[in-house]
Amino acid sequence: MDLRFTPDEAAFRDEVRAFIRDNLPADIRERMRLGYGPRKEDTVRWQRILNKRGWAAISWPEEHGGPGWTAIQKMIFLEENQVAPAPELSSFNITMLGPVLIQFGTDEQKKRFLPRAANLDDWWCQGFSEPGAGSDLASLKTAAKRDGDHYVVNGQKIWTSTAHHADWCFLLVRTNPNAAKRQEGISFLLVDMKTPGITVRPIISIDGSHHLNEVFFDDVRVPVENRVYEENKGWDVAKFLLGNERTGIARLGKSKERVRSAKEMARSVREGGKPLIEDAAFRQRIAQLEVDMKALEITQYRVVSAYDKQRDGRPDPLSSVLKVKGTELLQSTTELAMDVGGPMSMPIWAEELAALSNEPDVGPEWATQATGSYLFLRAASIYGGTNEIQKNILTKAVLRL
Amino acid sequence: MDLRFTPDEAAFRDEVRAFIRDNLPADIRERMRLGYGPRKEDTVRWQRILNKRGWAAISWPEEHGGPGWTAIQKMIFLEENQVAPAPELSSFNITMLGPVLIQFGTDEQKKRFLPRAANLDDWWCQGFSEPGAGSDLASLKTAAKRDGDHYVVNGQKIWTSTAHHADWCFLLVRTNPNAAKRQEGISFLLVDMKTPGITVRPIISIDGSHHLNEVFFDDVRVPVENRVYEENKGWDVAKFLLGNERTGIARLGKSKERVRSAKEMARSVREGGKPLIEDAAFRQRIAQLEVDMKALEITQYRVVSAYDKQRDGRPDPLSSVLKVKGTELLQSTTELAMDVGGPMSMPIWAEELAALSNEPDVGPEWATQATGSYLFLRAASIYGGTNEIQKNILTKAVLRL
Amino acid sequence: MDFTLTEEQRLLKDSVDRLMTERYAFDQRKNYLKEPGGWSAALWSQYAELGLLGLPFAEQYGGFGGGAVEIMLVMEAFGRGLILEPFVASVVLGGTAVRLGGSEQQKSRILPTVADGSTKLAFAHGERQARYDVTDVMTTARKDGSGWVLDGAKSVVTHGDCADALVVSARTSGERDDPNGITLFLVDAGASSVARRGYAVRDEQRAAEVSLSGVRVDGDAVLGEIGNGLPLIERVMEAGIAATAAECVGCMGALYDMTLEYSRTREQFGRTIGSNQVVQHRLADMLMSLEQGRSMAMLAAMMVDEPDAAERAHNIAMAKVGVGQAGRFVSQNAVQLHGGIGMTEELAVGHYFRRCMVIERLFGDTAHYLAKLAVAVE
Amino acid sequence: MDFTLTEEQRLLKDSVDRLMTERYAFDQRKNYLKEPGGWSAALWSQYAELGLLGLPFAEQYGGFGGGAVEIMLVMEAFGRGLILEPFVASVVLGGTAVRLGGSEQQKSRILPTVADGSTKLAFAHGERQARYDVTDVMTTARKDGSGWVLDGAKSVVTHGDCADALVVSARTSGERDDPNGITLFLVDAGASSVARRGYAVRDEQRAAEVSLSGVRVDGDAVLGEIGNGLPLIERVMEAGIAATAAECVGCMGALYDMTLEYSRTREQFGRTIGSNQVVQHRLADMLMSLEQGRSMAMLAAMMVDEPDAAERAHNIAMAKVGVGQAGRFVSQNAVQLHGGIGMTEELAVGHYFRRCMVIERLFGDTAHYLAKLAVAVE
Repeated sequence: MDLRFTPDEAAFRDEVRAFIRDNLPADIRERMRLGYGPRKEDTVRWQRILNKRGWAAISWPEEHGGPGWTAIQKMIFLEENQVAPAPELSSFNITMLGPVLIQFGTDEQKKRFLPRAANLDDWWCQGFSEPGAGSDLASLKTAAKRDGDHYVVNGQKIWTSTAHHADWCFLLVRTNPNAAKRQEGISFLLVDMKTPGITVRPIISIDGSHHLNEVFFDDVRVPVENRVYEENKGWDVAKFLLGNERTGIARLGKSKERVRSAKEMARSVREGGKPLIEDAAFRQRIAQLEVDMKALEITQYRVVSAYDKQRDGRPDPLSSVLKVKGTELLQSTTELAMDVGGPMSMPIWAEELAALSNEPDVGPEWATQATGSYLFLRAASIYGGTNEIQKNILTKAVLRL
Repeated sequence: MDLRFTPDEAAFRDEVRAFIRDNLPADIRERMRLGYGPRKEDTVRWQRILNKRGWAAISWPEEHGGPGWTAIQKMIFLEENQVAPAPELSSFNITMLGPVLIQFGTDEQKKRFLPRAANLDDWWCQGFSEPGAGSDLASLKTAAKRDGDHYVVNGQKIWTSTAHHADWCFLLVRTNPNAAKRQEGISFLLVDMKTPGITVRPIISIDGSHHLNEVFFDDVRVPVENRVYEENKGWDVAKFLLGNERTGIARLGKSKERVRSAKEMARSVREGGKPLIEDAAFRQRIAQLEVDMKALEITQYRVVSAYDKQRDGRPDPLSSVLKVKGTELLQSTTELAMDVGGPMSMPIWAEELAALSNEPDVGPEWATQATGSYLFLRAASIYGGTNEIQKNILTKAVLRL
Repeated sequence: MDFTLTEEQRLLKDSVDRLMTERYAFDQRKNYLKEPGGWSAALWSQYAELGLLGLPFAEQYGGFGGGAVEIMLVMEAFGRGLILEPFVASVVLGGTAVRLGGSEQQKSRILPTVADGSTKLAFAHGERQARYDVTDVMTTARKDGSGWVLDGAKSVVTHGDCADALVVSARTSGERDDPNGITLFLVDAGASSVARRGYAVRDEQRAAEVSLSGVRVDGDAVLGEIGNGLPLIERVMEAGIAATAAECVGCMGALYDMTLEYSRTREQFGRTIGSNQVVQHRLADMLMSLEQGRSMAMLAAMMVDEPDAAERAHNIAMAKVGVGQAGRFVSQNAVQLHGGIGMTEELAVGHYFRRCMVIERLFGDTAHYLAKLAVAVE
Repeated sequence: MDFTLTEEQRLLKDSVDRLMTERYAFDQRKNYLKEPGGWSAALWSQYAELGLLGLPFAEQYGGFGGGAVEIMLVMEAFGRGLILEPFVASVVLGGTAVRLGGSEQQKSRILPTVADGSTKLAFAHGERQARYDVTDVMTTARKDGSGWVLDGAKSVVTHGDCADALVVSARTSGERDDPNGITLFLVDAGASSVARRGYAVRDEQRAAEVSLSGVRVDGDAVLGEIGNGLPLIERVMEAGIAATAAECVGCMGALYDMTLEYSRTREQFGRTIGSNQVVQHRLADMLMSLEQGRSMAMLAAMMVDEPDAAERAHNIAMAKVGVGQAGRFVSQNAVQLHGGIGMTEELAVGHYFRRCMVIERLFGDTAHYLAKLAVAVE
C-alpha cells in the first residue's frame, strides 16, 4: 500500500503539466483564470492541440486512438488540465459517444465518427432528458417511427447542453411504444443537427449563461444506418454510457483551482482593516476545505486505483461518494471565491460596462465571474442524478435497504 | 408588536430572579453549577420551597393551587430557574399528572393526589414506553384484567425515568385486547409503586448515570378507583397529556447556562499559549451559538405569546421547531462545555478518585461533569419523540405532504 | 411582549400584500424590467399614493409616522413581490440619513419630495477598495469658501443610476480607516461633475459606479455633524439591514411556498417528489430556517430604534447573521428541490435565490458580522 | 499508487481480525473490564505471542519490522474489538519514543521486553495546566551529579497506572511554553518517588495522574537529545494520531455495521426503521463519512514516516481533523438511529461512541488541529 505516486506516475504528471504549460494558449488560460467558462472556440482549439499530442481520446483503447493510459494516469491528466486551468475535453465526444461507438457501433460508424469526435470536428450533444422526466430517464416519450430506411423522429428534449453549438446529437427515442417495460422499446440514434425539423431553443441559466437548450424534433428523418446497436435495445446502450467509469467525476482539480484563486485574490481585498487572507475565520474556512479536498483526493485515488486492479463492470459504490462530496466541494469552493469579492462580486458588470463606455472595465472580472461560477454550479448537485438520487443509489447498492 | 418585556413582565422576572437568588440552597446551586444533575433530595427540597411560595404547580389553574401565570410568565420562570441553575420541577408531577387529573380525574382523585404532587410528597413516574415500541406508544402490550374491584396488571415498561425514586406511577395499560384499533382499549391507571409484584430494574445510561429503568408488573393489583377517566378511553388521556402546552420544551435556559459556564471556564484554560476565551475560532463558535439561541428565544416568545392569545387546543406546529432546535442547541452547548475542558473532560475521576484517597480531588469537576451532561443529553434528540419524528409531525401538520 | 398587529398595521399589510398580488406577478415583473430604468414608474407612483414612500417620516414632512414594524411589514411584502423599485435606496437608506441626520430645513426641503416620489435618494458610501470596511473612506471633501469640493469614487451604489440626490460620505479629515473625519453630504446626482455608470446587479436591481470629480456643494449640503458622520452611517446601514432582513423573509416565504407546491405536484418515478421522506424533512428544515429567520428579522425591526448604540449594533449584527444564514439555506434548497428547472431564468425561484444572495452581502456579509460578534464575546 | 496489501499484510490482518472475533466479543470484553487492571492479561500475552507487541520494532530488538501500514491494519481491528489493553501506550507511544529516540543500548535493553509484553511503557507528557499545548511543560529535571532529579506532575497518562516504565517529558531549561529545553526521560514507574493514581476514562480505558517528587534517574535515562525533546515528542504524538485514527476507523466501521443491521431488523410503526428514506440517507451519509475518514487514516499512516517534518505534521493534522469529524458524525448518528437503546450501557454502540469521543481528544482535538492548519494556510 502506497499513497504516493510511483516514479512513473510522478514523471507522467510532470510531463502533462509541462505540456499544458507550454501549449495552452495564453488567452485561453487568462480567461479561465478569471473564472470565465471556455468559449466554444477555446474548447475546440485546446482539444485539437491535445488530440495532436494523442491526448484527446483519453478513455478510448489505443487501437481507436486512445493514449493507452491507466485510470490513474487519466485522473492525473484531468486534474492537471482543470488546475491549469484549461478547457475540459468534450465529455459528450470523449467519455460518452466514443466508448459507446467502440462497444456497440458498426465498423462503418466507428470509422466515420470516432476520428472526427476526437478532434472535435464534430461537436456532439446528448439528447436524453425530456420535459417532466428529470432524473427519470426511462420515461422518455420522443418517438421514432420507421419509414423505409429512415426513422421519423417527433418529440422534445430538454437540458441539452451546448445543443446550439452541436453538429451532431446522440439521441434516445422510443421505437416501440407498446413494450412491456418502460426500459424496453428504446433506440439510440445519431442525428445530424442540420437535419430539417430540428429547432433549438435556448434555456438561460440563473448565471445568465446560455448553456442549456430545449430541442424540438418535428418529423426529423434519421437514416437507419445511424442507429447504434439493435432496435429497441437502446436502453442497454444508455446504461453502458451512464454506468461508464467515472474518473474525474469529483472534479477535484476545479475545486483546487477555485481555492487557489480565492487565496490569491484574498491578498488583494480587506476584511477588518487587514488583508482578508490574514483573517482568522477565512483561514479556518480554507483549512477546512483543504481537509475535505484531501480526504476526497485519497478516496478518489482508492476508487481510481481499483479501476486499474479489477474491472468487474460493476460501478464502485464509492463513485457516488465522489459525486456527492465532489459537488459539495465544488459548490463550497465557488461560494468561497465569490465571498472573497464581497460587494464587488454582485454586479453583472464586466460585459455590460465594457459595452457602455470606452473606459477601462471598473469591476474586477474575477469577482463577477466567481459569482457566475457559483450560480452555474448550483446545478452540480442536480445534474447527472441529483445528490439525493446518488444517496438512493448508495442505499440500494451498499446498504441493501 | 413589541419583543420587549412589558414593565409587568420585567418586574415579574426580577421578582423570580430575586426569589431564586435568595432561596435556592447554596449547596444545590453549587452542585448544579459544576454540571451535576440534581439529586432526588435536591429536587424535593427545592420544589417544596417553591411550593411554599405558590410557585410549584405552575401549569395548574389557580383553583387547584396554580399561581395563575400567563404562558409568558411560566416561560420566564422556567428560564430563570434553569439559568440559576436550580433543579427543574418534577415534570411528571406538574406538567403531566396534574393537568390530567384536573381535566379527567374524579374529585376524590384530585383531592387525594394533587396537593401531594405539588409538594413532591409523592414522586411520580410515567409508565408509557414498552420494549420494542420506541416512539410508537399505541403498540403497548401491558395488560390489565378486571378482577372484581381491581385490575390485575401484567407486562413490562421501559425507559421509565426515576422509577427507582418513585412513589407512584401513572400507567397506560391495555384493558381490551380485542379493540378494533390499537388506540382503543387502553386505560390510564394510577399505581402505587409499593404494590406487590412490581420490580424496578435499572438501566445505566452512557454517562454512567442511573436515570432510566425497566419496570416489571407481575399480577399487580390496582384498585379500580385508581383508573383515570373511562375504561378503554385511556388513549384520550394520553393524547391530552402528550399534546399539552409545551412551554419550556426548548430548555433554552439550560443552553444559556452551559454557554455562560463554558465562557467562564474558558478563561482558566489555554489554547495556543493564551486563554481559550481569546481564541478566535472559539469566540466564533460562541458567537454562532449566541445567534442561534437568540433566534430560538424569539421564536419561543412567538409561540408562548400565542398560547396566551388564543387557545384553540391545537398544538402550534412551531413547538416542533422549539423541540428540534432546542435539543440541537442543548447538544451543541453541552459539547462546547466539554470541549473547553479538553483532555481534563475525559476522565471519570471526580467520584472515583475521591473514593480512592484523602487527597483533594485532582480533576476539575466542571470538566468531568460537562462530559456527563454531553453524554446524557445525546438523548435529548431521542426522548419525547425523536427529532426525526418531530419532522414527520411538521410534515403532516404544516406541509400536508 | 406582544406579537399582534394594530388595526392600522393589519390594513397596511393587507393593502401592500394585495398590491403585490395584483401588480407584481412574476410575468408583470418581467415587463417592469424592460422599462428604461429597469423598474416600474407606475408602481413607484402607486407606492407614493399609498403613502409608502413617506412611511417612516413624520406627518409634518408629508409622511405617515410609521415605525420599524410598518417598514418590516411592507418589506416582507416587497420581498414576496421581488420588487425592482428603489424603495430601500430612497426611503430607507436616503430617508434615514435625512430623517436622523438632517437639519429642520433639510428635512422640510427633502423628505416631502421623497414621500411624493419626485425625489429619489441613494446612499453612496461604499468604495471599491473598502469591501465591507465601513471606515475605509478615501473620497475627500475639502473646504472651499463656504462650501466643499468632493473628489473620489463610490462603488455599487444601489439605485445610484436613477437617483436625483446622493447621500455621499467623504473624508473631511483623517486617513483611510480613521473612524473620525467622515462627513455626509447631499449631492445633486445630476451635477456635471458627477459621473455615473449604471448597471444591473445579479438580482436584477440596478446600481451605479459614481465618480466625483471636483464636485462643488454648498455649506448646507452637509448632513449631520462635520467629521462625525460614522454614527449616522451606521444608523443608515442598520435601517437597511432591518429592512432587507424583512425582505429576505418575504423571499424565503415565497421560496418555501413554491417549493412546497412543486413537491406536491411534480411527479418523478411515478410519484410526487413530496412523497419522498427526504424531501419532506428538507422542507421541514426549510420551514424551521424560515421561522428562525423571521424571528431574527423581528429582532432587527425591534432594535433599529433602540437608543443604546452598542446594544442596537449587537442585536442587529445577530439578526444579520441569522437572516443571512436562513436565506442561504432556504434559497439553496429551493433550487435543489426544484432540480433543473430551478436553475433557469424562466422560473421565479432562481430570481428569489439571487435576491437572497445579494441581500446576504448588503452592508457586509455573514462572515463579516459573525467576526464582529466574535470580537464582542464577553 | 497502490492500495493492495502484501500477502504478509493480509495474513496479519486476518489473524488479528480472527482474534477479535473469537476473543473480543462484547460480552467477553465485559469480563476483561472486571480484571484487576481493567484489561485482559491473557489477551496481552496473546498479542505478544502473535508478535503484535513487537510489530514496529526491528528484528534485532525482537520485533517484526512492520511499518505504518501494519500498525494501521492492527489498529483498525483493535478498534472493532474496542480493546482495553495498553497497546497504544506501550507499543505505539512508548515504543516510538524508544525506537526513534533511544540509543543502541536503550533500544537493546527495552524494546525486546516491550515486544514480549513483560515491560509496559506509558507516555507521560501532558500536564494539567497544558490542555493541548505541547510545549507547556512545567515538570522540571535538574542535573544532579551524573544523573537528574525530576519534579512535577503529569496528567491523564493513558495506561499510566499499569506501566512499568514511563517516558516523561521535563524541562531541563527554558520557561513554560519554550519549545526548547524539553528533555525526555525513562523513569521506573515503580520508584517510590513516583506516585500514581489510576482511574477510568470515559471510554473505560485506564489512565493515571502521576506525580514526581524528587525522582532520581541516571544519566542514561535521557532519551534522545538533552533540551531538544520536542521533535521526538511530536513524532510520538504523530504515531499516536495515526494509530488511533485507524482505531477510530475500526470503531466507525463497527458502528456503521451495527446501525445498518439495527435499521434492517428493528420495527416501529409496523415497518423496519430502515424503510424510512431519511434513515437510509443518514446511513449513506455515515458511510460517506466513514470512507472519507478511512482515506484520512490511510494518509496518516503513509505520512508517519515522511522525513520532511513540516510536510508530515501538516498532513497528519489534516488526517486528525478529518478522522475526528468523521468519528463524531458517525458515532453521534449511530446513537441517534438506535434511539433509546443506543443510550444505554447494555449495547456496544454507546461504548464505541465514547471511544470515538476520547480519540477525537487524544493529542489535541479537532479545533486545535484546525487552528494549526489555519495558521499554516498560504
